[in-house]
Amino acid sequence: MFVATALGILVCMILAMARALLGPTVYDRIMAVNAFGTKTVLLIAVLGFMSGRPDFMDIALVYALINFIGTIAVLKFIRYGDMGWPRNMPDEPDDL
Amino acid sequence: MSWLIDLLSGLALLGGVFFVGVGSVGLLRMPDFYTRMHAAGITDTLGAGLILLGLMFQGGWTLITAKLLLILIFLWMTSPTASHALVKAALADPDNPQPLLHKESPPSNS
Amino acid sequence: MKHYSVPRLMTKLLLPLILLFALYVQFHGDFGPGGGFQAGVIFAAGFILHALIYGLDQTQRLLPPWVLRIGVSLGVLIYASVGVAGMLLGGAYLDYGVLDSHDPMHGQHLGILLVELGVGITVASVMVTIFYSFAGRGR
Amino acid sequence: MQILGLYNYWIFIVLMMCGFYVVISRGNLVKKLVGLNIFQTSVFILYISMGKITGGTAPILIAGKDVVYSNPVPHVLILTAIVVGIATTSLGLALVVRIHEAYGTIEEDEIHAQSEEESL
Amino acid sequence: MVTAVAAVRLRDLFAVVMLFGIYSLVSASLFVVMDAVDVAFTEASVGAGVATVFMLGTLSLTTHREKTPIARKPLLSLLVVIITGAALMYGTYDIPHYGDANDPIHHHVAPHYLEDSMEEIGIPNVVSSVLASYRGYDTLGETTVVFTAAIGVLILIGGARRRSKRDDERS
Repeated sequence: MFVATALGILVCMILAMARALLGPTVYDRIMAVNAFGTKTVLLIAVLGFMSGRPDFMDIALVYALINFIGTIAVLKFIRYGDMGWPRNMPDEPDDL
Repeated sequence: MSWLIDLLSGLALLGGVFFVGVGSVGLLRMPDFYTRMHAAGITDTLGAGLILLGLMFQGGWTLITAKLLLILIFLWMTSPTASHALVKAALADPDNPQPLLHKESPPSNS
Repeated sequence: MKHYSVPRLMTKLLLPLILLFALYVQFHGDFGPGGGFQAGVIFAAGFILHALIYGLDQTQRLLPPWVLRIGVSLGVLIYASVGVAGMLLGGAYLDYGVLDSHDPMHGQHLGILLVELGVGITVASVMVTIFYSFAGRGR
Repeated sequence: MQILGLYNYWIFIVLMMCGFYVVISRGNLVKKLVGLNIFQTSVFILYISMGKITGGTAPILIAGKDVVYSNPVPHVLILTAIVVGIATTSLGLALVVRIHEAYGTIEEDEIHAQSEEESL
Repeated sequence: MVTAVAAVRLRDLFAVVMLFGIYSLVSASLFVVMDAVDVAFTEASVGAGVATVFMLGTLSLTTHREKTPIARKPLLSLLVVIITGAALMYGTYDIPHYGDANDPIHHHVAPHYLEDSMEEIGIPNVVSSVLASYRGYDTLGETTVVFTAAIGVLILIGGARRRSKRDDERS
């Protein structure tokens, strides 16, 4: 059962990777990377159960958090081209 | 009792894989960015939820289930936020093609 | 500022959880996967998230660069001084068994805890320092 | 069977060659660093795959059970190597930033051209 | 694995960095499969998050298009790479098989660590005990390397320009 689930998720990961490679715009790629990260979280959780040592959920937890940080960093970079926003400018366009 | 738990978790895992698969196919096949975003949402909510639910059935009332619940909460908190930020960034970008809705329907009705 | 509210709120909710989780990884490293290196990176990632959402100035107000410079050296200092303490108590350098005169196993526990703490402090401070350098350079 | 048992080394070699190719053939400094990272990760995979024992489990001891554990020593080496790797990579990135400030480009050829012009 | 091959082909450095994130995720799941939980943990937290952020920081300070479209001497490089790969592959025929429990590396110090860790150190995670206790010098050295890297980054790009800008504003 776990094996079937893991295989299914693997196939889906390949699909998401194809989108990340093809993606015409940058946003497509970001979205694919994000979806890929979510699937990796699921895969790690299933793998933990598959190997009979399910106390390794910490890794999946870390993935879920770090993936979010990575996505936000990429978006921020695209939007402002700079990591240090907001600078001390009052009229910065501030809708992300 | 054991077979019931196995059955439930098997069903949940199957459903989860189905939804993840639908989301992935949608991610690959949908015509433009915004519709793809819609497909990716399925993976994040229903797919992840069902798979983690199936694993929770197997975990029983232990620390593992608590951690799975935490993963689920984190996923449900972070992925809509990321999607929100992503769509806002995409909409604000003039180089990016705008959604089809704006081109086809007159802007008067909304 | 008001259009930016969803990521802001989420960061506000997530940041304590990330830092708490980093501490859990740090001190639970004896029993499960984890330890100083991982915890340091996760801790730093929390602050990087804060800096990304709220801006570098806010984060530097929260965690000034001089704290980091102390932290970078403090971690290595803790590590090395644990070794020196073992030497003073009559063992070899970095021999934790002598830290507790009654039970060598407790000494080992204490030594590993302190050493991991030193590693964690150093790694977290180094990562945030590097991030500050890259982010502060652009202005 | 004799040959199939070695597939993990082949994966590692293919990855390593990808990284190597990027490092020697591309002129862009950031890309060179990415290639170096791929190279590095391939070495990580080599070490970890050497430490794996078939049927083994992660080296976190379970009290009272008799199971085979994988070899912990490569794990320790790689664990520290990853963190050191990111630290040194960021040092390299900092150098790239300085080079960009000094020369205004991060392409190797243009940097060579500029320094030749200066030396003439 | 495919990601790496693809990552080297793309010209937009930005996409390269993101693909590198995916590559890191894949290799981390590979580490989980190979029982290296701690390593997977580190790779997950470092590779996907912090490395991406640092690379993006560099890109934001420089430029994110690669200018030379193709390799300068692709054939020569490819030849060198293929020869090296073939030599390495020839070398693998003497290496023990994947997952073989009779490898020499499993019989040197590892059994000692695995069997005596519980009595000598008293913590169940062998990776932690080897890291901090048996190989303490090693880890001290690694920590010092990280420390030195931070000092190097600070010297290279730490805040110097900001101070001069502030001076400009003052004057």
